[in-house]
Amino acid sequence: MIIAERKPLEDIQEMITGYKKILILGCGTCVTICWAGGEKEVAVLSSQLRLASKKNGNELAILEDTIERQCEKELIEVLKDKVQQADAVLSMACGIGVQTVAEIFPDVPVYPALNTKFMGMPEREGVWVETCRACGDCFLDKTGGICPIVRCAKGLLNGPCGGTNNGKCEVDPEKDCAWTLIYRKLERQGRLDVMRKYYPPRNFQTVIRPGKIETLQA
Amino acid sequence: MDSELRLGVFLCDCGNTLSKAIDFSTIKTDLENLPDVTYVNISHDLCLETAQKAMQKDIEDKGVNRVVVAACSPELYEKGLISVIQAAGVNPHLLSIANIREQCFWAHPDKTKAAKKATTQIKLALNRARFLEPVEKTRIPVNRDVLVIGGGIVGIEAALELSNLNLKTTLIEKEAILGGKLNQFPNLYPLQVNPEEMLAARLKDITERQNIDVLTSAELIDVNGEVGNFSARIKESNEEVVRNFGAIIFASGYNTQFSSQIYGFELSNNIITQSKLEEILKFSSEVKEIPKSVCFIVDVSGEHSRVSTLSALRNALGIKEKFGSEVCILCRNLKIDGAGLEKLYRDCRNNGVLFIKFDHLPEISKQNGKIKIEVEDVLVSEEQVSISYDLLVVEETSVPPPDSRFLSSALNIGLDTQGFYQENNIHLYPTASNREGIFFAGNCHADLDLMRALTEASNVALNAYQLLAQEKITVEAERVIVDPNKCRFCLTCIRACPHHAIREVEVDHEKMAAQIVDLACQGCGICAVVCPAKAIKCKDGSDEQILSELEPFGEHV
Amino acid sequence: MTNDNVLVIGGGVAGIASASKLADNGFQVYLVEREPIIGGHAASFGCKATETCSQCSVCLVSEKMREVTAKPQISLVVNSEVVRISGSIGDFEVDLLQKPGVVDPEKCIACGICTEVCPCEPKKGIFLPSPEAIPHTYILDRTQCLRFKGAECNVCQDNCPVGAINFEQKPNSKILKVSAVIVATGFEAFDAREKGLLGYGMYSNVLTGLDLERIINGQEWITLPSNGNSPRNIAFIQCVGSRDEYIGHGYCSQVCCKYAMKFAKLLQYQDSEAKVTIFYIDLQTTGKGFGEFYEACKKTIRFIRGIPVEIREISPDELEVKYEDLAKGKIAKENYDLVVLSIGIAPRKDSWDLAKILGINLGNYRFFDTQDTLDSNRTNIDGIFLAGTCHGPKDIPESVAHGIQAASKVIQTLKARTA
Amino acid sequence: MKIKGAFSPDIIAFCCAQSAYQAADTAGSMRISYPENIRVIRVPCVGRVDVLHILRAFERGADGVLVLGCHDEACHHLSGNTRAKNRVQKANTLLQEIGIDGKRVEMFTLAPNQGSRFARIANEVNERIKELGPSPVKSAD
Repeated sequence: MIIAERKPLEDIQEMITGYKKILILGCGTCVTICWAGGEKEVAVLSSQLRLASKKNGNELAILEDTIERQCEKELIEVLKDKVQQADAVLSMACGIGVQTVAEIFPDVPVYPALNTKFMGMPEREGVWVETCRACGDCFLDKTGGICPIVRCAKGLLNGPCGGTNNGKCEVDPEKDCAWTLIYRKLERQGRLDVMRKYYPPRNFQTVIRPGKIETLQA
Repeated sequence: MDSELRLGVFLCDCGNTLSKAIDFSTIKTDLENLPDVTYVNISHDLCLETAQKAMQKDIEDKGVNRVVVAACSPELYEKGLISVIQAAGVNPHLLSIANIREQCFWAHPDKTKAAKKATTQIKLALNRARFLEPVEKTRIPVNRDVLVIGGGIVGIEAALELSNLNLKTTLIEKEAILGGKLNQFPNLYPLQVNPEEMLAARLKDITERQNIDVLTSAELIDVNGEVGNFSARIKESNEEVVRNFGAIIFASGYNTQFSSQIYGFELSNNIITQSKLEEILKFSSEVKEIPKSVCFIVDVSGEHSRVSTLSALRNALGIKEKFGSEVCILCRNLKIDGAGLEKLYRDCRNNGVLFIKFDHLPEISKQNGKIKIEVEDVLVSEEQVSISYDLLVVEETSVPPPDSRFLSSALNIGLDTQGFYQENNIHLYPTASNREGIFFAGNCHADLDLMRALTEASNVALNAYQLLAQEKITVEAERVIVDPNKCRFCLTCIRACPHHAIREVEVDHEKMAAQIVDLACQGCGICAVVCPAKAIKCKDGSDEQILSELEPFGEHV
Repeated sequence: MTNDNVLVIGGGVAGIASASKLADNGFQVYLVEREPIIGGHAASFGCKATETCSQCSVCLVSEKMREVTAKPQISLVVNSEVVRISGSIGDFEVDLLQKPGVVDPEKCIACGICTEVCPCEPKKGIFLPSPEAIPHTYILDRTQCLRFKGAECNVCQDNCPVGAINFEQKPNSKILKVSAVIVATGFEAFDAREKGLLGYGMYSNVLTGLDLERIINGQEWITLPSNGNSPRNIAFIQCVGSRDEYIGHGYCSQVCCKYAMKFAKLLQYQDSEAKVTIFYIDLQTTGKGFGEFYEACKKTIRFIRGIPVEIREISPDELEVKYEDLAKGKIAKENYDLVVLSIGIAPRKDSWDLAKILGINLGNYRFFDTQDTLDSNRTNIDGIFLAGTCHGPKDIPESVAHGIQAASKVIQTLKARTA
Repeated sequence: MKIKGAFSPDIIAFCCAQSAYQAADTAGSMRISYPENIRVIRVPCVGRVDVLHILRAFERGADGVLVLGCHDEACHHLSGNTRAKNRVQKANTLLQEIGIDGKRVEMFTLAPNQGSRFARIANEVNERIKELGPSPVKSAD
């Protein structure tokens, strides 16, 4: 799932200076699960902004709402009257949500409250770690299900590099060396021959921005 | 739910002492013209029978559906007042108490300020009352069978007592025979009881009982579900069977293990462990050459263990009686904090057992087939004592049963720092686990002598009986409730719940959501706070109720 | 004919635990307590937490006490003693004698007027015995009250708004019909005055463990009786009145090493410069989590083997302790500003009288005895069970556990009779 | 709304029903006084106190917030007090971000029979908040 983290408060305050009434819009899917933009965090951010505005003496009204998903046009259109009332929208969704709202309501300024960090999974309660970078040409079949592009500091395709010492990465001694993990996994499954092949560097040329997928409406 | 709020406020001036500062009549008039307050009453002793009967009548007559009481601490009379409003037909959760005595009149000598605070506190209680929600009771059917894990003396005793309380018990034991340590101990000093006879009597009793089902060489693999319907997967001589239980009792005892790194040497024919010595004592008739002098050493690898000192004293007396050989015990602090242990220590001394206390570890070496020990005897001004013995009996560390780490994660029950069951801080409830319906007894979670272990056995039996006495358990339904539409099934609450009282459930056959098991939930409200989607609501202490008590600020002088 | 009534003699922590469990399982319980309030010794103890809880279980007591008032099946009979018992299991008849407590706990609403108006100085004659007292009633102290010193004073009786005070109250007796009896009469702390050389009762800064508990219950930090400062140099003397064959206490009281080390930690938490020394015979460091607690204590507390024989007071703030320095093998003297005698658990002096009334035997060291060594509740009289420290030394959770075990045995025995 | 005379801060104390609330009662029945501007709110466990409750308290004009629960390793719900400690720390950073002094929110641990400790904490915190002065949120409007 998509993992995001809230921006520092001053950045958010800078964005919304001058507006009298804003709508803080939470998203109920990925950013709720990673404790960044769910209904709870919407309430916390609103409370902080109200406190700050009271303290600095500027007047600010805040509407709070959280919808199921902000990456779905139909779900956002429903917010029409609420958005009309606000001078600006502060979206606590990932980048996708912010842009969808901006697209649906072109004349209302939409600001991101979060930094969308990466796609990943929870390591333990409250800790998320990146495991996939959507490089567009999955390599996991050759590494026993461990992605070196993300989890190897240098993103090597034919690791490990010379710097690994007993399974730890030279860049960050805390981190496991991805290629050592890959080696052990393949060894365990008896597929070490997969590592003997040489894999040419990725041709990132083929990735045209922005990515698009067209499926026939079958 | 009754739409129209009809608040009844019952003020108590505690034998007109509080009225010295608080002007109850003005408060009464102010309250009476608040919108949804239907009745205000002042009494002098709301904790006594007469006033409570009058209160019940007022509630019924005036059709009050929310009760606010301004009197003394809820900790004292909440339960009594709840039964009064229940008798008047009002749901017990619709009571809000303002503490205007202990936390107001008594705590603040300045009378005007105390009066001001009292009015605020009554207003807060009113605010809270507006957000109170009824909680209904339901009766949940429960499986009344009990699973006892571990066929040692504690498991056997618990099963027998459960059977006396006519609960059906399944007793599973890893080994092929029941008895655990009773098969191993040659004697049970300080108790003058023969372990074999004791075990035989209990096994005979077990076989005569219809409601005890014994499964030997059987192990618990996994448990799903919560109190009232656990489903346990049990491996019995490599075929698995699933059985349902209402409560689970761990009585899997402890193992012993000799750690050579701590001692710095290996076992040999004349350096043996306590358990090996117990075998020798048990089959003493077959022993060919009898050790003329035996030395025990304790407090090296198990310095804080009652069990290791106890087995040393027991075996020392056993050797004296069986072989009459010369016996010495080296120790730091003799652990004799149990019934009859001091007397056992005196019996050993009277039988000629020598006790040498050391602070620094004695040096142990082998010399022409004998064990040479050099020790500084602390009681004789640390003079270097050098002694040699035919046999050295070393102490073993008691370690948790091997599957405890695995079962602890499978069942979400905590371990303490040594790996035994039960976190350290459950000292308030010695046989309880962090999960309702799962109990611990005996040395699988603590370091107990026999009498303490037997006490714990009957404690868990009664706890399980109290839980499963009836077919159905009355419980407050949905005191804490998850709104399935808002729940994102992010598992945060399931991980955070200290009592593992939240389970996954399918909602209208395609969406997964968290659901709180009312029987296992202890109402702490941690899940409601950690939920990122604010999908969990506690009816006792909901967000609205707490926030409503922040209301009337800014009115001070 | 068996009825569902059970008598529990003694409202200490064990008696409360038995009564509470019996009430939960459908029995009507008469909880008879000699004092005006329940809780026994443990109710007067204080919390000994430093940054973390030191697991002394004192807060367990107030929680258990409140369970008693919350359960209608338990009827509390305070200020009362058993004077006679007859019949057998399933059909006991028990005569109770209730001393006049002057304040009727059923009526008292603890409003506090009586204390305000009471003319006694310096210590009031009528007061709330403890902030968490159950039953939550004021009590009259006959040794203070002027009326019992010949004065004609009815001030509190006249001012009581609910008429709970009645000086003319007569002792009354009651007959109870019960099926079983649980004896939970608790222990008596060893009177340290019996060890005259240690100067307890003569020197103000020689206290017992019980005194420290009362200080900590009343105020947050421990202060020296002589000058009110925080103690800087403290000695604990273990096994005072325990493991002592000469006075007939040849047993370990099991609780003193634990409470001594917990107090020592608290004293050092209270004042980081405080130096603590513990004189001991054998340190009992058993119990869940207590091994680690002891390892932490070893870093900051000085442990000396051997029990001092004499304490002399050089000045009210300075005590000289004489002991045998085992390492050098000669007598040594050290000065401390506070000496705490870790007194142990002793059988009640009047346990013989209750034994005669009930017909139960006294075991060695004059605790009540059980019939069969493997059963720590059943006495020689069928239907009479033991719970708590009246059967032998126990700490608070063990007393509770023993109380619950007694309740379990009662339920099983009565169930077998009716089956 | 001018505040005449000595400033008496509005302090909210979220009290765990198992320990802190009873400690407040004990202080009362021992007639140990503590400032009356401390308002006790009873919660089932200190783990029930949310960062949001703390922020809302400041929004409603509180000058200081106290979170009082059981001692470490004595929480009846095991992790209640540790979670509360983390939340108070989080509330500190959130308030610091707005420019409100983080020391206005503090957590203490108590046992039910520590009445004098409750009063001592209440008096100490009251003095500390007095020095910090009224909450910047309140004195602005």
